[in-house]
Amino acid sequence: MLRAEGLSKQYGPVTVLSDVTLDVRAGEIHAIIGENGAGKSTLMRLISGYAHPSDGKLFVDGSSMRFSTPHQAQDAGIVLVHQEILLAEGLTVAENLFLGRELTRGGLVDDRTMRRIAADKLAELGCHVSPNALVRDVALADRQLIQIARALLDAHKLVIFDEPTAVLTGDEVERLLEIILRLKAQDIGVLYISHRLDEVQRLADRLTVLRDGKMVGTFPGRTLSQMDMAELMVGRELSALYPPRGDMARGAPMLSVRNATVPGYAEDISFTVHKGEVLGFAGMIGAGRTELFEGIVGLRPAQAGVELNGTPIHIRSQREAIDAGIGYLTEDRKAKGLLLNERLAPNLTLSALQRFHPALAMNKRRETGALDSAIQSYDIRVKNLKVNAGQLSGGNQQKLLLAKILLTDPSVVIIDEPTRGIDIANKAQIYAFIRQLVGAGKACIVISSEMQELIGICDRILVMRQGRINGEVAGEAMTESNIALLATAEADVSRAALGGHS
Amino acid sequence: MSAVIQSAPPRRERDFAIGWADAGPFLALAALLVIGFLINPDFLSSTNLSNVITRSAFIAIIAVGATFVISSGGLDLSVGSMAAFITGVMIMFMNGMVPHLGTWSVPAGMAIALLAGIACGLVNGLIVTVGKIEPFIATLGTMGIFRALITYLSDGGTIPIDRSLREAYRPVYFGTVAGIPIPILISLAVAAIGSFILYKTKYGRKCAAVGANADVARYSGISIIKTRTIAYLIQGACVAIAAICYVPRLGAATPTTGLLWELQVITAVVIGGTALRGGKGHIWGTVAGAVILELIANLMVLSDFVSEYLVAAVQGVIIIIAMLIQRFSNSK
Amino acid sequence: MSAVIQSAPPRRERDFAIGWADAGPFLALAALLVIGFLINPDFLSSTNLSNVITRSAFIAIIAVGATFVISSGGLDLSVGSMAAFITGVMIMFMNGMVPHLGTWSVPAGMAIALLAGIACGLVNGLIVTVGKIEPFIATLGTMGIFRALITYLSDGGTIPIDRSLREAYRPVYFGTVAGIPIPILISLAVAAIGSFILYKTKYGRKCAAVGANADVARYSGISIIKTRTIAYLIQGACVAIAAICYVPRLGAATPTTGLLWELQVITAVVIGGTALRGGKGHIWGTVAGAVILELIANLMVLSDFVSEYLVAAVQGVIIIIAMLIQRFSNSK
Amino acid sequence: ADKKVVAVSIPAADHGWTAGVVYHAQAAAKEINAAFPDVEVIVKTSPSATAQVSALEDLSAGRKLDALVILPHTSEELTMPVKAVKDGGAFITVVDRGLNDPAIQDLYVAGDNIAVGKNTAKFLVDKLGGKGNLVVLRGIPTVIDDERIKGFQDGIAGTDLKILDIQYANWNSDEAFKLMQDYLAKYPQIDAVWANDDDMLLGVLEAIKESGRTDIKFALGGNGMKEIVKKVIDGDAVTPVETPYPPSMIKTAIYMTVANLVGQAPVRGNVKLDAPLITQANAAEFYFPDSPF
Ligand SMILES: Nc1ncnc2c1ncn2[C@@H]1O[C@H](COP(=O)(O)OP(=O)(O)OP(=O)(O)O)[C@@H](O)[C@H]1O
Ligand SMILES: Nc1ncnc2c1ncn2[C@@H]1O[C@H](COP(=O)(O)OP(=O)(O)OP(=O)(O)O)[C@@H](O)[C@H]1O
Ligand SMILES: O[C@@H]1[C@@H](O)[C@H](O)OC[C@H]1O
Ligand SMILES: [Mg+2]
Ligand SMILES: [Mg+2]
Repeated sequence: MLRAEGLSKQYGPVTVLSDVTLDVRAGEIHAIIGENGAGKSTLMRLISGYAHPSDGKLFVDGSSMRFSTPHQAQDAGIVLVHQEILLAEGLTVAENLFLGRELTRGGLVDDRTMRRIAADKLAELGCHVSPNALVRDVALADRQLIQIARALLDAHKLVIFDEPTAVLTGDEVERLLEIILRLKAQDIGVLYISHRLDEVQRLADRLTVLRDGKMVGTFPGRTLSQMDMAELMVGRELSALYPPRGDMARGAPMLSVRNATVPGYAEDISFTVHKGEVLGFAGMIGAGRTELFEGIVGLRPAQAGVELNGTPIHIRSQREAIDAGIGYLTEDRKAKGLLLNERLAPNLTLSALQRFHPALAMNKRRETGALDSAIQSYDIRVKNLKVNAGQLSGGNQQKLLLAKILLTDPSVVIIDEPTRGIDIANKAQIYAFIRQLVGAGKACIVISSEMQELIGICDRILVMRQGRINGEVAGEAMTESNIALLATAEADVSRAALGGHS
Repeated sequence: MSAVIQSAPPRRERDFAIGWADAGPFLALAALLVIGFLINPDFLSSTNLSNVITRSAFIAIIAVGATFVISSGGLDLSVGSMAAFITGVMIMFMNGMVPHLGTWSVPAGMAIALLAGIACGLVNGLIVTVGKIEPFIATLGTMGIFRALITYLSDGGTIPIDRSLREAYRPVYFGTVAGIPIPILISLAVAAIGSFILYKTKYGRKCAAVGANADVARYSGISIIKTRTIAYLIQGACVAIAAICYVPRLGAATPTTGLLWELQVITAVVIGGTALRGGKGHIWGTVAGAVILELIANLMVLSDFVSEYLVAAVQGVIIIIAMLIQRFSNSK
Repeated sequence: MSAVIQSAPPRRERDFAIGWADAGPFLALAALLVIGFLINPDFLSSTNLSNVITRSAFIAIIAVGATFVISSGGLDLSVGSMAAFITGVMIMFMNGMVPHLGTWSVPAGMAIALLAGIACGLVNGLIVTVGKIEPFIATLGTMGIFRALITYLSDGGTIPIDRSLREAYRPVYFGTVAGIPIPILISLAVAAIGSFILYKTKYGRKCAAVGANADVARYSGISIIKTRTIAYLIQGACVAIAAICYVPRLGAATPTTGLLWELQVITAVVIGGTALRGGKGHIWGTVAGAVILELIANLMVLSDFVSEYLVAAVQGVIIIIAMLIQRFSNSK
Repeated sequence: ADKKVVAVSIPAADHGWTAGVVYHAQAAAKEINAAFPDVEVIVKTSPSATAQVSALEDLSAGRKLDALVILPHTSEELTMPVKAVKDGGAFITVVDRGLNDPAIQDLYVAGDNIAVGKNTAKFLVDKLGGKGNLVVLRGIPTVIDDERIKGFQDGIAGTDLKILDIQYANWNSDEAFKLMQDYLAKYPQIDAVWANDDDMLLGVLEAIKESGRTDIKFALGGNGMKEIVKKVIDGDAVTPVETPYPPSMIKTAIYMTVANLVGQAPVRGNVKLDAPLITQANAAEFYFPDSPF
């Protein structure tokens, strides 16, 4: 149905994709996997008209095609759900959903019908935002669902998902996978990119592996184990994903929060994280984890009693949090994390400017040095140091952001979705890194929508539900079913189910 | 993964909020009326209010067009001199047609004015979109051009409307229908059509989308060039309509006609709640903004305790306070 | 994990590239010089060029400040009237001090001017940041306020500088050092300091970050209020410096001092390559922009084929063409 | 307690001369309000023609006007609105910039703009022996400006005085300074400069001084600004003469209007202030060091 032949893409002198050949059949789920920066998103953009190949051909149903706009690709039946959110924040959910193809009645836009359809489509995906809400006001995960709903609004021949699940939690992921299987049943072709190899394993009929812009090959799905896939991606053997939990005894309380309330989002939350401990925060989308921590670090109005190393502190702004040694890594790297139109070095040093200004003027060499070592230690894949942050691949943006926060040398690191969009090899690296941090006497809080990840790296997990802490699991009790139960059911019920634990 | 599937509780709706956010300029307007009454009870007399609102009609009409331009992410500094230029062209045409058409040259002149307005808008639109020049600069350039053209056409003097047309044309500004002055009716009609286009048609959606996020709009198959250019055309047409209402009031075009209107127009739009960086436009807010500006000026004339030298200062202070009221009323 | 083989080592950053993107305004400037020479060879005479560049110094100096404001995502329409106000305050202070300080009242007046400028900047900054009012409106308000204050201070007339100070102060505008007029030297110094601050200091980074994406800046621990307010303070200081150079030129402050400078200033900044929506500022481009504007005006007078009525039109056309040259030269 | 209301509508102080108008109007209002208990004089300034039309509407919407003294921003645009005030029964006094329909005014007080141009021209013709190169700076596009230019051109007609260049400098000293610098760069030989308003002359003089050029024999203005009259008194070589165009004409007009209202003397007709050449001999009569203009 779709055939790409010898596709290549160069940005200036840099080749990011060379000679990739791929075909997708109707009713097939075809997965694309590869490391961060391997060229997956670039390939998808070429296929769907968002970028133009430097070389190579595209065939749809046997006839050669050239798309100069995404719109043309959509007319040919190809639609892409972006890895990065592409919505107009100032417009409502329904307006975004129907942007450029509004329904009309008698020549007038028919808002009522559009709102109704929007609500239905979103509900199918498990998203319950109001179609009238401004996209600016809805949570990141919901934005992703809106994007997906938008792509599914019209019938297409080929739907491309570029890491659709990176920002979703279990519940929504399940629903999305169901929907993808339904597309397949309708004889629609699906291209599916994900770093969550379990999903790939469940879905893919065939999978194509990219490495450093080149094809490794196309393989039949389900025959490969996750470890096989990972090794094809990185081209060598991988060790275990999760680092061994240090047998270090948990140290003195490092950060303790009493009765934190973030109006409208979180209420009466208390917890303590200790030196050398990785504390997890689990919950469904909308549980209020992000807002809780944004409140604690002074990014939104909140009341909280905060003690750092036993000393009460009062944090009124992110600056004060950073200076006190609390680093917060946002889940929304595109809108809140990085200056997309700015070079890498200024992005890296933005939170820690002080360090690069020994005197009045900036020490450029020190800054370049910091970039070099960040690229090295976080394995940021970039072929050309002159690019802007927005030109990095999604996963590499995430690594740059991590490097940026850690440059402030925090003693408590709060990471909201640490491995969002990161490939499996680098995930392992980031996990090891987190361990290393706590090993060095820091404390780390991880908010994540991936339960396995939390279970894999945390010493203890708090589960939030509707703005409150609904329970705590540790040690043997850290299982997916326990967490899921706490995330969704009333505390009493879950306590009963957990046998009174917590 | 987990087998537990349960839908999250529906999010709180925020439907009212939209209506409430729009109320800002109207609250500021109400506050101003109260203050005005306290300062001078004549302020609320129906003659005075009807005068003031009639006067605000030009700025309101032009500002409706500007709401489109600004909503789509543009800006137009040329509207004042464009108004002068259109007025000049229109009067010259009408005067020239008198021997042939008699008073029919009035409607003919109006048609020419509309054409001229749309042509001016097209020029602005193309320079901004096809020429890809920052709107501020592009329209600053055309502002100079239109201003020079009217100076040239009038030989530096005035272009008065032919005496024989005066009486026929007068009612367009001075007449009333059912007791309501015609310019008020026209500006209401323009605002109604404007809000219809902005809120009910596909074009309106495109406009807001282009202003809110040009990339997203482009990816959605919306032509940015077309959308922005049309916004400038609408702006041109609105300027022409304003000019048409304006001619009978002053009876002439001069090189100073419409001087600094652009600032008033943009101020009306912003006071009305439309953000200068683009996105959703607020037509009725814009109209309220235009009335607010004119009321402030009127208040300055009616109140006696401000030194003539300080009028501009008090006006500045009131504008800032009006914005604060609005800001305050919007932050829940 | 760090054993991962990296296929190609990343390319080193090359700094020349920045220079090339910045070249636009300078190319436009060069083109203008050539055209000017073709029209009238006197154009390139050293007296003429030095006159013109000296004249452009005020706008250049103020525009350096505006580059900060615009880069940080703000706008300042009040600079022209602020200049008039500062000039007035400064002259009144100097004149009053003559009996006590003699010619020492000149430097004392300069200090007062700087203080006044910074105070005005602070007012603007606080209204915009703490009052959260759209900069366009806020500074349009203060524009009226400053203008009214100077009119009030001068009773609508002029505030001339005391005769006894004239000669002492005159060189600040008319003097030269090594053959270069002092205002040119001052504006170069201001630009040099400005580009040092914008490109080499922490504050400069913060400024660009706030303008590029206020959220990202906030999440990076940068205070938006502080950063923007400081930009307005810098703007105020620059206006004061410009006022200090300006006073000896005509020796008086009047209600029309600095009229419409704001438009010229913003135009210079934009021609210089800084986007009005904020982000990276281009100090030297701004300076080139200010010179371009003054050269265009000069060229209009020196050339013979433009009717006096059409000067503004030709100016508008040239500005647009200059922007096109720049746009063209930037799109590789 | 039925006070007679006299409204005075004038342009805002946008340059030296209008500032003088505002000053004298306010002074007259203060004096009259103190001296005549049954007369109230209200002064309103407007920054533009449109604003002035609005101000007229506002003034007559609130109260009944017994008289209006107006210095119109522009002639054409204010004609109909002033007529509307007249139809409301007010006595109309027009100052300086006239209306298009003289039938509307009961009293007209103005200077002689043609004479301003012509007398200056005659002086130059005389002193330069009918031969030489001139440059001219004009104000803003208005009737006043046109008349002065016309008077000047008529004055040099038939001689060998040649106007090399004429451009707008908007009655603004700054713009005049720049324009004069550019004239100096453009023309190697200039015998005389005429700026049709003294605000501009200030800028012109500064530019000449700075250039160090000696070919310019005369730099003349017009309007009777005190700084310039002082030069004439002091026998300045480059600016030995001046033409008056006193902004105090507004005061004259207000007093005459009030005189008419309080009934001592019916006043009607045209008052044209002469624009004789001010020379060192008579300059003292035209020198008011305390006025702002
Ligand atoms: N506009 C651009 N200019 C220069 N380089 C670019 C541009 N866009 C992408 N690249 C580079 O192309 C390479 C491939 O990026 P791409 O986004 O396709 O990776 P990816 O496989 O999707 O990675 P990820 O898993 O992290 O999303 C990266 O090295 C990236 O920096
Ligand atoms: N615009 C809004 N107005 C009102 N309530 C909102 C709005 N957006 C989100 N909420 C509510 O705020 C709470 C928390 O939202 P959010 O989804 O960001 O939480 P989270 O736990 O951080 O989720 P995630 O798993 O994505 O990190 C939810 O109860 C949600 O309903
Ligand atoms: O304002 C004008 C003044 O400047 C000019 O010189 O004389 C006539 C006035 O109307
Ligand atoms: Mg990608
Ligand atoms: Mg979250």
